[in-house]
Amino acid sequence: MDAANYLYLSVLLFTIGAVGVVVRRNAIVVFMCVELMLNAANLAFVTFSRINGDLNGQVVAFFTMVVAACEVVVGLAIIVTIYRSRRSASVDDASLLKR
Amino acid sequence: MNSLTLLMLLPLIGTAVIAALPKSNETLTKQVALATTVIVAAATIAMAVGFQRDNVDLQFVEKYSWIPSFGINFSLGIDGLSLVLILMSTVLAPIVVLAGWNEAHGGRWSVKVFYVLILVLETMMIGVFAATDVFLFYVIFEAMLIPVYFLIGGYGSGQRSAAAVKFLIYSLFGGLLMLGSIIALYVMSGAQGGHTFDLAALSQLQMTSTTQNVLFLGFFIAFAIKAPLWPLHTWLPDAAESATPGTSVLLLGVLDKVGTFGMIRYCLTLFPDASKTFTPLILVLSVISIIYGAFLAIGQKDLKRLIAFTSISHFGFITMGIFAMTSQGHSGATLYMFNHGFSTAALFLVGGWMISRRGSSTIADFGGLQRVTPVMAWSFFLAGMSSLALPGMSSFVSEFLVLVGTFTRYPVHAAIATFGIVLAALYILIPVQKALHGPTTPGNEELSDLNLREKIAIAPVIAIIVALGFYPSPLLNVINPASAHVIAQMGFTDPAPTNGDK
Amino acid sequence: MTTSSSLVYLIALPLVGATILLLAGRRADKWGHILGTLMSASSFAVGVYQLTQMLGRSNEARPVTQKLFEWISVGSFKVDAGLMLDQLSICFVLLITGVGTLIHIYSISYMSHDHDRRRFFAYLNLFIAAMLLLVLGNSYLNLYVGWEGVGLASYLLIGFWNQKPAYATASKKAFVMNRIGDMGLSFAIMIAFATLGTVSFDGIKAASEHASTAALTAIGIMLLVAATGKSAQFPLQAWLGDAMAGPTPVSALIHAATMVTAGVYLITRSNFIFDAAPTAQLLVVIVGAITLIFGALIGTAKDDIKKALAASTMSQIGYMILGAGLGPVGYAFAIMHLLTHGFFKAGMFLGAGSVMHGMNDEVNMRKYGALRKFMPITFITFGLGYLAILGVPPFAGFYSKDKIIETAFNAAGNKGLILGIVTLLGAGITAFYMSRVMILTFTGKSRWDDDAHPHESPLLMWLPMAILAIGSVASGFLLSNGNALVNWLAPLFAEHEEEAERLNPNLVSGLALAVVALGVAIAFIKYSRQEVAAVAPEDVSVFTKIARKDLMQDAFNEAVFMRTGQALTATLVKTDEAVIDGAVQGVGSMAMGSGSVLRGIQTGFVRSYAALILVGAALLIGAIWMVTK
Amino acid sequence: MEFVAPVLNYTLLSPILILLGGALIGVLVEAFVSKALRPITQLSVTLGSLVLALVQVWRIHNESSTSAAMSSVTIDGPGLLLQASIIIISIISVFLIADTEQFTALAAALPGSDEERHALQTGNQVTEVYPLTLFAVSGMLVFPIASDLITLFVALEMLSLPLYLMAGLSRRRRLASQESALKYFLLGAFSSAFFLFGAAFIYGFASSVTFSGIHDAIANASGNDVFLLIGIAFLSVGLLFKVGAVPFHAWSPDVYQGAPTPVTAFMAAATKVAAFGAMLRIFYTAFANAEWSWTPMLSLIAIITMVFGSLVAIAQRDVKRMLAYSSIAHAGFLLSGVIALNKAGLDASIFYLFAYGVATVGGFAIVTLVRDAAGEVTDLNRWKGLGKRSPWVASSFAFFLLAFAGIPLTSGFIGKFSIFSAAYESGATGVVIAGVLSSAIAAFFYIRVIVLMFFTDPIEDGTSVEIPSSLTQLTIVISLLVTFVLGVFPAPLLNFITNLATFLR
Repeated sequence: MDAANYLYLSVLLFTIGAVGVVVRRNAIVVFMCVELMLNAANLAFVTFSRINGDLNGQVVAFFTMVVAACEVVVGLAIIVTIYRSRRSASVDDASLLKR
Repeated sequence: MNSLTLLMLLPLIGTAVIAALPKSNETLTKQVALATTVIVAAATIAMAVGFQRDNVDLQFVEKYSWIPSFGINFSLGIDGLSLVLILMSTVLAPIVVLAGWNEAHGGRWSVKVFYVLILVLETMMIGVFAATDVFLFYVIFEAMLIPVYFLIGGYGSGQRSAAAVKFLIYSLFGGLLMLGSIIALYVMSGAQGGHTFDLAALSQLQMTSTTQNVLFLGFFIAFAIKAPLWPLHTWLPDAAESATPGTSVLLLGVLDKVGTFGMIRYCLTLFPDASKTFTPLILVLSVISIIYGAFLAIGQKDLKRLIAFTSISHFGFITMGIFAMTSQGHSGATLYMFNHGFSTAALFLVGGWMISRRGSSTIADFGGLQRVTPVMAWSFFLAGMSSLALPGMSSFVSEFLVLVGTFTRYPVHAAIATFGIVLAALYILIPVQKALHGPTTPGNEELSDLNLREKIAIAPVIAIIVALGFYPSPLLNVINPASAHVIAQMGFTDPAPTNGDK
Repeated sequence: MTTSSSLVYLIALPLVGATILLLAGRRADKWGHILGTLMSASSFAVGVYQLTQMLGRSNEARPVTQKLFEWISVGSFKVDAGLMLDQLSICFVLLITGVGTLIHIYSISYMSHDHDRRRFFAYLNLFIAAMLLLVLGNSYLNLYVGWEGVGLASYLLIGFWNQKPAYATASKKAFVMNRIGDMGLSFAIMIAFATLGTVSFDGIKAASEHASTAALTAIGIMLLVAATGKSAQFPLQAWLGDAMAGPTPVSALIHAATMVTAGVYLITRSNFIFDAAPTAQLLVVIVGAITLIFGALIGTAKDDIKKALAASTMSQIGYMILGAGLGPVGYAFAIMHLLTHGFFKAGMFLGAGSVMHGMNDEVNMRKYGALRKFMPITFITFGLGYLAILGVPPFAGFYSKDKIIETAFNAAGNKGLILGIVTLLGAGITAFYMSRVMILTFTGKSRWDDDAHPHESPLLMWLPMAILAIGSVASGFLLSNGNALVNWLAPLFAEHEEEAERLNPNLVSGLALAVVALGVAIAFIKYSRQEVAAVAPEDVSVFTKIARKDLMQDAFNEAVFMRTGQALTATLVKTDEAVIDGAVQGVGSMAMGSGSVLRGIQTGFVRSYAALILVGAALLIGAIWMVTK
Repeated sequence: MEFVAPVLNYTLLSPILILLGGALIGVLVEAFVSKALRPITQLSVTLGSLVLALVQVWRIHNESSTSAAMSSVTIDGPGLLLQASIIIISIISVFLIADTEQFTALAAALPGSDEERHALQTGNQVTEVYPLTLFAVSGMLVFPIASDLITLFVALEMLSLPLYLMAGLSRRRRLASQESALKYFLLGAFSSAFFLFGAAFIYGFASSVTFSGIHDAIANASGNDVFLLIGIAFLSVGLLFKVGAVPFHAWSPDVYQGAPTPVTAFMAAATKVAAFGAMLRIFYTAFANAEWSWTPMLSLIAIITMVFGSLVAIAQRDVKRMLAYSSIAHAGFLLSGVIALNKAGLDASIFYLFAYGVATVGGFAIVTLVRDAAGEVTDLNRWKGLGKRSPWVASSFAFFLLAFAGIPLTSGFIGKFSIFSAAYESGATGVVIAGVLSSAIAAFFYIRVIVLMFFTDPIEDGTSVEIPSSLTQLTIVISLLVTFVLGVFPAPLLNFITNLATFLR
């Protein structure tokens, strides 16, 4: 089937992720939306690598997974600390800094 | 030959010495400052003697590469115009120091800081007139604001910080517009054979009339703010009201001249065509400044503000003379810059003494000073007479030259401007009557007359005013060739007598 | 042209005097007045020496010049500090220094009680110097310097007692109104330079040959404006009355004998311009005519002796201006009247001064009366001056004034008729108000305040009066004997043929005398026959009320110029603060405002930031989209 | 298909390797050295590796190669200059970081909890900030020399992740600090997702991830333009986020305020250099020929950024936020150097980045000095009369502000002038005009601070000025010197840059 469809899919995923980041309050969920966007990008890479018949795209995908993993480590660390001190994982509660 | 650099270094050396002095010893600080300024003045006079009058080229030229990658040089040189203005600045400096002996005490910071600022400012005053590299000029033009800003805000009175900020913002704004034009010039010079900031080279640039007009405005607005030309003048009264008399003298006497100087040295040289295009507008603004400034001076209740507005009127004359493009108008304007320096100095210094003695700058608080403090009253009166351009005072020569020079080409403008001399009589005589004449108002009986120091300070100013009134040739001989050169470069010749067949 | 190196001393001597006296300060109080008088006297001596020299030369060689140095020279605008003494200026030199010296002497005693006498003499010297510069300058610009110089001196002297606010105001008024005149002069100079390319008398005289009438008319009118300012002519005459605030010797010297006549000098000096500009000349005549009636009328209503005399001065100068306006025929007579007037009016002012001196500075004539017995000398000298101004033969005024009336009649067309009648009328009114002064002051019953102890003035005061009195008797005869003055001045003025005499001179004199007699008679009936109230009666004709108010001239100026000026100033001051500075401040606060509004974007909610990033992404896409499509 | 074993040129990569090594040692130190010796050891390790790296950079400063790491990084003049700037800035920032007062004793502990108090009392101060710094720096060194999309992305994360953590380490106002960490992290991740997505599309267009490949692809416009354009747009999101351009700036005021001031200094200065370095490289090399497409976009952003930054800064009441907005405005000015797309623009940008970075560190160094019992005082109203309390500190801060405002005789002016003239030369007149005008607005709030410090009388509220530690003093002095010298004698550095700075494709 036409590889372009995978592109559409990735765009769709990306959009879902982006919207999710904006609409969801729970930090964890927001973060997962970001991960979704990253994976959408990965999908795009792989698709293009298929379309262009060039392996680099797939290599990138691997790199991205690793990086994403690192992000999870750091991210969860931060989110957990916040949660412990605030007793809430809602990103809207953390709004001391403004204006 | 690097006498100009040396001249610029002298005050800095003084600054270093003062910085080394202990904070406690204020008298010594003042003495060092005075000595430095006197030496600088002497050096300048020595230079003036060595100046070849009839040589219209730049003299005492020197040039050191500064930022080669932008084609920027530290290059200095003076012609008649710059010489006259540098002379004025350096002669005024010691007078200001001596006259304002105790000005520094009301300040936020130590006496040391005050004189450091003054001396640094003097270096820049010399540099700004001597620079022949546009970038160098701009750098000093902007950097000068800082010491003045601290002088006003730190040692002034009343709403000093507000006034200082207003002054700084106004000037910075103008300066940035100028920066825009300078950048454009720089880029153009790059396109036309090598990046440079050399004034002479830049004046050769080819540009479309539109570009020229826009860039001209960039420069002119900056200068019109400095020189205050209506309607960009509103910072001046506030600044003058808040600054110490000495600072006001340097501000109105010297710094504002940078504006009119710039109009001649940069606007006319770099953008001759644009200058011609805008001449009608500028002349109208000048005439408005003359009349408007005079009326507002009449309307003032505060002595310092009054003096400030008289200056606005006078700057109107100077600008008018510059753009009248006749040798009389031009020489007159240049001479006017010099004379205005001294007559304003006289007004501010004596006014300052009156105010510090009375503890108020409201004209109504004075009265009958002529009976109480005759010498002070007389000094103020003479200063006033020179401000209203009484024949026999130097300012008369310049004002009349401007008028006559303008009249030959723009009769109407000159005619309206001439009404200024009646208004001048009013704005001087009203304060004279209120402050010096009439019965001695309560609170003034005990005022002390000028002391020796103050007499020594004011004497040379009045002497210069009167001497040049009767014998202006020494200056005119220096100025004339320079102005004639400019007029010729602009491609103008004085209108010939019409014998009335108009 | 002859050159002389001694002209400068004429000016230098009094100038040095003034400088010394001002700089020396109180140290000079002891001898200040002596020095001042000496300086003036020595200047007079130089003047006399110059006269003798001049007499020794032929007509053409009489004018002498002296170039001191190059004053201003820019492009084609060249003005030397140069002096020129010719037949015309010598008359003024002698009048100024002569009468000046006398008044110095008079003042020694008159001001003896004032502890600022030294300063007074300094000012007097300053005035002499400035006035001499005015008449000696060889170009309009040099004249201008003197012109404003005398203005300054007059300002200082009027305001000599400026601790009195009214006096200070008077001096300011004088200076400002003079400045308006000066403006005319500077216009004249500018036009002259723009059109003729020079400002020196000789240069303009030469150039005026081939200059357009338009230009010359313009210059002429501007000169006339200048003259009206300095000589208190209509419409700039209002300051003269108030100028009487100055000490009486000042009024005698400046506001009677010399400075106020500068206008006449200016016009006579510029004869070559006016002769070529009929319109301007006509205006001169009209101004003169109006003023001479105007002044005379004011004179009839004044109770203040000095103001009455001032009014009369105004009117007499009107005569001179009118004379000068009549062209070549008139110039000489104008000058002659100027000289004789210098004597008798100065004399009368000094007389008035001596009266005030005796009546502890009372100026209201209604409080005088019967002073004849107490001040005989004053009475006599004043009386001689009185006869002179009336034009009773053989007193000075007869010769000078009648000549003007005559010439006025002889002027061509209705102009002549009108002018003639006006001048006659003027003579009549003059006779009336001068007699009024005479009667109120010296005759009738005494109406003094109780503390008044009238007494004759000391020698130093009456001697000058006496000398001036002699002048007012003899000067007229001497000057007109064999047309002495006319011939003396002739070389300066254009040739002119005798016009046909409309009336026979004797008839004119007869008429004049008749009118004068009438005037005297009315005055006699009105003030000698019936009682004079010690306080000015209020139940008087509207006319009198107006006349007392200087014919509403001040009221008019105040309403039209002062009020509007003040209103304008006030509005401008407000505009500056509100509109212009307001705009500047507005920009500032606008930036501030928008700043704090945009701040709102920073809600502190991370999700809104993310939304912002989305918007940004859209923005970028959009931007790229725009350029590609 | 067969893989070729990668060949690495270790000399050219040595600076990065040294720093990574240092970071690892730091981790070990954290684990094994006694708490008494830890801080000093960490400090010396960090400074040592930084200095060593700097020396290395100097030794290779004339080298240039595309094959240092299989064409995934390009060592060339601009790259080395930027690396040098980053290292220098890092060194003076580390002087500030050395002040343990600023950092929480135990990041893991709850704010105000017993273990935190206990850790404080026993002086059990963890110092993981040093290795984090080194990791971040090494990421920053890779960012501007990365020459394919993979390396670029990895470098981006490499420099970001440590920063996320460092933002949360403040000892005082920990909640705010953690919040700033969270915001920074979430938004950072969000934007890097955009970045990656953009990268994907560019790859889709060029079927190559190397800049040279992309460049060639654009040159002979094979492939689908739309991919390229979307790619550029999304990639820019990531980069513009890092440089803090409007409207991707929202994180910076909050993070600048919340993070411990030394970290803020480091972040504000070094990150800008790295991010702009990367931006310059990718737009000057990869996208150079697609200029028509992105110049308008960046110009638009640049203008918005300048104006917005300057305007909002006026309304700030907190000194750190004020500096944050000022840095936003400066990001706008710097963008005009990217837009210029000419040699002059490149030189100017590098000079500007260095000058601005140093001045920024200096500025924040001053901020660390103004304190009261509860720690730093960043409320501007409490800075009133600072000039009276301690004239030197106030004057230095004033000098830095004047440099930010671009007043002549400071490095800021030279930078502004050169970058604007470069932009004008490339015909970006609009940007230049906007720049000039917004500098006028900007001047306004810098001056307001000066007025506060010098022309208003102090209020006695316990605000005092700390006697700076010798290291902090060092930072301030160095920054002052650099700012002044570059303002008066910029010629040597400018020449150095001009001779070196040419991108290698």
